[in-house]
Amino acid sequence: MFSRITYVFREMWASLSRNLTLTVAAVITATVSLFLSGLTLLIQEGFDNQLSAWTKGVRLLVYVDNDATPEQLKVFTDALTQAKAEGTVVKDFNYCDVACSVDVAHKLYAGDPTAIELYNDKTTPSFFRVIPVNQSSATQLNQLAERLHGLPKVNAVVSPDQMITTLSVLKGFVGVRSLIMSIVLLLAAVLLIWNAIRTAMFARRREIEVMKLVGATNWFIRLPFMLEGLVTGLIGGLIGGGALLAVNQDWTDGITTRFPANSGLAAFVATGSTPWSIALAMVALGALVGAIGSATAAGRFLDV
Amino acid sequence: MFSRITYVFREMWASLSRNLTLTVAAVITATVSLFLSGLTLLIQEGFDNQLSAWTKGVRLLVYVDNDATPEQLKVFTDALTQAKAEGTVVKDFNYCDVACSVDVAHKLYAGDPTAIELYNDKTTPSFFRVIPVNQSSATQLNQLAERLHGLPKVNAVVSPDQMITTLSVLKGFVGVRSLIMSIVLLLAAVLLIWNAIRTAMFARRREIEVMKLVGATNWFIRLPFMLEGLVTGLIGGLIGGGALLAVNQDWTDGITTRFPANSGLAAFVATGSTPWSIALAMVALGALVGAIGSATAAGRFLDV
Amino acid sequence: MIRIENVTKTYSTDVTALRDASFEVNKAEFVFLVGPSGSGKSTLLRLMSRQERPEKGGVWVAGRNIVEMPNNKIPELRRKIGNIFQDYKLLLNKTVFENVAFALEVIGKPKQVIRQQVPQVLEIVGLEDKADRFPHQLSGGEQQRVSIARAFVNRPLILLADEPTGNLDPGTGEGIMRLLDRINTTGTTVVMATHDQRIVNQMRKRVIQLDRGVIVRDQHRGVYD
Amino acid sequence: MIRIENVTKTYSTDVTALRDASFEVNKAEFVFLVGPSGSGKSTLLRLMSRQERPEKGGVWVAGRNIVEMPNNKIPELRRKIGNIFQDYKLLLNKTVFENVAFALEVIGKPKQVIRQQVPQVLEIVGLEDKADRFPHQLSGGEQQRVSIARAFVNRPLILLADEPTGNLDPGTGEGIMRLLDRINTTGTTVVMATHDQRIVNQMRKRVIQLDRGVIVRDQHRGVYD
Ligand SMILES: Nc1ncnc2c1ncn2[C@@H]1O[C@H](COP(=O)(O)OP(=O)(O)OP(=O)(O)O)[C@@H](O)[C@H]1O
Ligand SMILES: Nc1ncnc2c1ncn2[C@@H]1O[C@H](COP(=O)(O)OP(=O)(O)OP(=O)(O)O)[C@@H](O)[C@H]1O
Ligand SMILES: [Mg+2]
Ligand SMILES: [Mg+2]
Repeated sequence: MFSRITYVFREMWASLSRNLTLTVAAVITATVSLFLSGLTLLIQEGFDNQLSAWTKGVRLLVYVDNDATPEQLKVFTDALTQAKAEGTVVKDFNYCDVACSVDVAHKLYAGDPTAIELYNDKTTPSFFRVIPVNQSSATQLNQLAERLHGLPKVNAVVSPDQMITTLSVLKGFVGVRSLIMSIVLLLAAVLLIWNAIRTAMFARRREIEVMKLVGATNWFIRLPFMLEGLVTGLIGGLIGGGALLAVNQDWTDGITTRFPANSGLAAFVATGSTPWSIALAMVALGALVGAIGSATAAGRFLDV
Repeated sequence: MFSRITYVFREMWASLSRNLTLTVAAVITATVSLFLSGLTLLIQEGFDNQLSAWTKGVRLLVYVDNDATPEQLKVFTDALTQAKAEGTVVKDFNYCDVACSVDVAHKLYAGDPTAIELYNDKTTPSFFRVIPVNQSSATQLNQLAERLHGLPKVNAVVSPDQMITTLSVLKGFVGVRSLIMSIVLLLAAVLLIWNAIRTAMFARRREIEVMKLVGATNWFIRLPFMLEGLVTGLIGGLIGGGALLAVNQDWTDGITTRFPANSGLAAFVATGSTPWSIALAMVALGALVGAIGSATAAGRFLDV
Repeated sequence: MIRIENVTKTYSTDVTALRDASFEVNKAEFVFLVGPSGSGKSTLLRLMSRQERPEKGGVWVAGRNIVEMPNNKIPELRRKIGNIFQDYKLLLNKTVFENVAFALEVIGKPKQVIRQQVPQVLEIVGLEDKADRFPHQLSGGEQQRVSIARAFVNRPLILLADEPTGNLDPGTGEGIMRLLDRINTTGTTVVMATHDQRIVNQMRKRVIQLDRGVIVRDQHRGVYD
Repeated sequence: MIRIENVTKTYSTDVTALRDASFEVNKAEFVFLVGPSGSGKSTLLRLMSRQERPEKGGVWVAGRNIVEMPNNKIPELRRKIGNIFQDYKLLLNKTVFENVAFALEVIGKPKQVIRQQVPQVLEIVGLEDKADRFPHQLSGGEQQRVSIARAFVNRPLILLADEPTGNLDPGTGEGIMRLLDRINTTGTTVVMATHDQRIVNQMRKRVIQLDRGVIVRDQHRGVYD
């Protein structure tokens, strides 16, 4: 049994090194494709985190003219209470009257005497603060903002930044396309591994023929080749996963040092164990790709 | 002569189709790598356009407290005149006194009575408008802004958006990394084409041996293989270049329809004939890669 | 040991290589297959190790009909048979020693058995000093002897030899024949296809003659023609 | 036509395959190379078409010393020589017709010449009805005949034949020998390595005998031994 195992590994290694360039090409393609797949996932994760960071801080501020009557204010309260009861967009709301609003402004511009002078109970409008439900989308918030804008005495509705919409669209655009690209490359990787195995077997078809003629079993013949494909895919997965972690580290570092502090990209990172899970998934995917490629390739040439 | 040409093409075709999976894998890898290279160039172009669009509109506004004396204002005028004389950052500047500033504010908030009320000659600071030299970088502008901020009676310096800095850094970050990735893939493509040719020649080494023994010249033997590599690279270049144009079209369309009008990405496109030039360069690069791969591969096996 | 019963073999090219052939070979018998080029000798040998399957008839080897044998039993069958091929079928990237050892290795023989038996058998075929050569570093006849060594390193029950002396000079050829004879006397059944008139006439063994796929003569202690 | 002068050939494995060999073959001569397996016959033939280069000595073919010939002149030399290889060297993915046509195609012969000459030569070796077969669909002897056909379809000045009858039954072998004789009488120089005692004795041509790389006999109208 032991001699069989050494046989399998020796043969695998011989075949790997004999086909060196093809193996290297297969590894590179597997690496890049797995790296791209992982990167797609990481970028998606970054988008998600950035979006939720932006969305989480979102407050819809509805500024109401100071001369609004209590009846007019009640229209707002009613509309928002109803929306809150529906529960899809509005999670909660509260009213900040003129005194409260001046207070907020003075806190906000604490260091700026001119601004503090500017905001007095004449000039500062009161406002409703609307806290959206966590899962509510940017579109829904925009719709709500428009509805509220239609009410009387509204001075301004400050809605979530259009940046959020832009980012969502960008996420979809980039995500779908990089996914397609990585799938195409993954396909190329399967094909290449399939091919490396087929080439290896083709180059050794005489050997295989002789092995069969002297009574070797099909599994004995097949094993080194299958292992070869598995190892090729695995190496690709390891390098690709490693590169992924490195680039992720690089980016995460860059977020805090390279970019201006206030660049608004601070949340555009995958956090915690996510990069590791993705990298591990890539290693597993590499092994799977290798196994699939080599198993299908090794199936041929072996009809006794 | 004619029979030679048909021979070369017939043999090339036979070899291409016999090695189908390897050829397909080589084409895919060439395609994706060329596509990525092109995409890198396109993205760089987009960054450049976006950056220059943003930089073009930049004005440095230096707000001065209303109680500044003419002597204090002269300090500003002197500093800016000097900077203008140096010519590296400041192209021109002018002073907008309180009346002018109120006027500007009223124009800006024409539709907003509250705001108009807010901006009167008590509350509105006068300002210097600094027009930067076209080529001046974001860093230079920021330095100037800081210098001016140090002067007495400065209320605020509104400097070019930090977004520009962010974008520049992003350009560098994305650019270098996608370039590396596409170069790695390009290497894989060369390797694969080299390999496809080597495999083709290896599979036919008996044939080559016999050809040599019956008196075929080396060029006669080599030509079909070299053509095969060239065609592989060329096909990769054509598909990659085509995909590049398609994605570019898709993105450019998306800029105006898919993203919110005000997303700030309107300039993030490559314009005019640039995408075409890049796509053509990719086709040429593909052919070059194929030629290099096959020429080096065909050099082997051919020592008489 | 081997029984061929009404075997007809037709190739895809509409060539009938064998037509209704029947004969039996006993244990420890020595049989020459003779006949002109293309008469079906190699085909007959290939049928006996299931490299081909006949359209009609049965092929019994060591008591089992191998025509209907499932694929996963074939390796077992082949381990009982030593094959000497007309075109040697040596592995070009292995040395002489490795080529012979290979036949033991793939059927799972332990290292020490290999280290012992391979040099023995190389000495028998006169190649002990060429164990480290690669096939392309050997003359045609030397390659043929490697293929002979490989075929019986495994001490098979049956030895199927396709022109084992085709590329040997008379002297070396006679050596090989003495060897096959010795193997035969230890109980191994030998079936050998040959064109070598001299050898057949010298050995005086059973001769089965083929002509265009038909057995035209089956003679004990026969001559070439 | 061919002149071998003090040729010594040593292989990388420290085997001296030829030692100080000298002889001359005239135009239209017929020479048998004989000797035991491994004595250097194939090596000698390979030297004549520059498949190998000697360490010492000169090899003149058609008036030129081919030892120092630059690589780009080799194709021209080989077009003057027909080679029959001990291991046939057929192209497995080409039919019989294509294998023979190939030799004309690669040296740029036009289509109509190919269409005319290939069937002619296939008829001569008795394979006219097997033109569309692939090599694996042929018996050993049939493959050998394809390689013979390919070697002289080009009507070469010199024919180098390495055991062209090794896998042929005596009948077919005699046919091939008559053919080589006929080719020889039209002015082609023939050098043939062989083990076939009967053929050498029948033909009564010049015999050069090798033993371990040394020419031990050079006899006109000689016999095998
Ligand atoms: N795979 C095949 N496909 C088609 N025809 C074949 C195949 N193998 C052999 N033949 C044909 O079958 C016939 C018998 O072939 P076989 O190889 O058995 O002859 P043989 O007696 O061994 O000849 P030789 O002495 O020349 O080796 C021949 O006519 C040959 O052309
Ligand atoms: N490429 C090579 N490398 C090393 N040694 C070689 C090589 N080719 C031949 N030899 C050795 O040179 C000697 C002569 O070989 P050659 O093939 O010329 O013999 P031969 O007379 O043709 O024999 P045969 O009749 O068996 O074909 C042999 O001992 C052989 O082992
Ligand atoms: Mg045969
Ligand atoms: Mg020889």
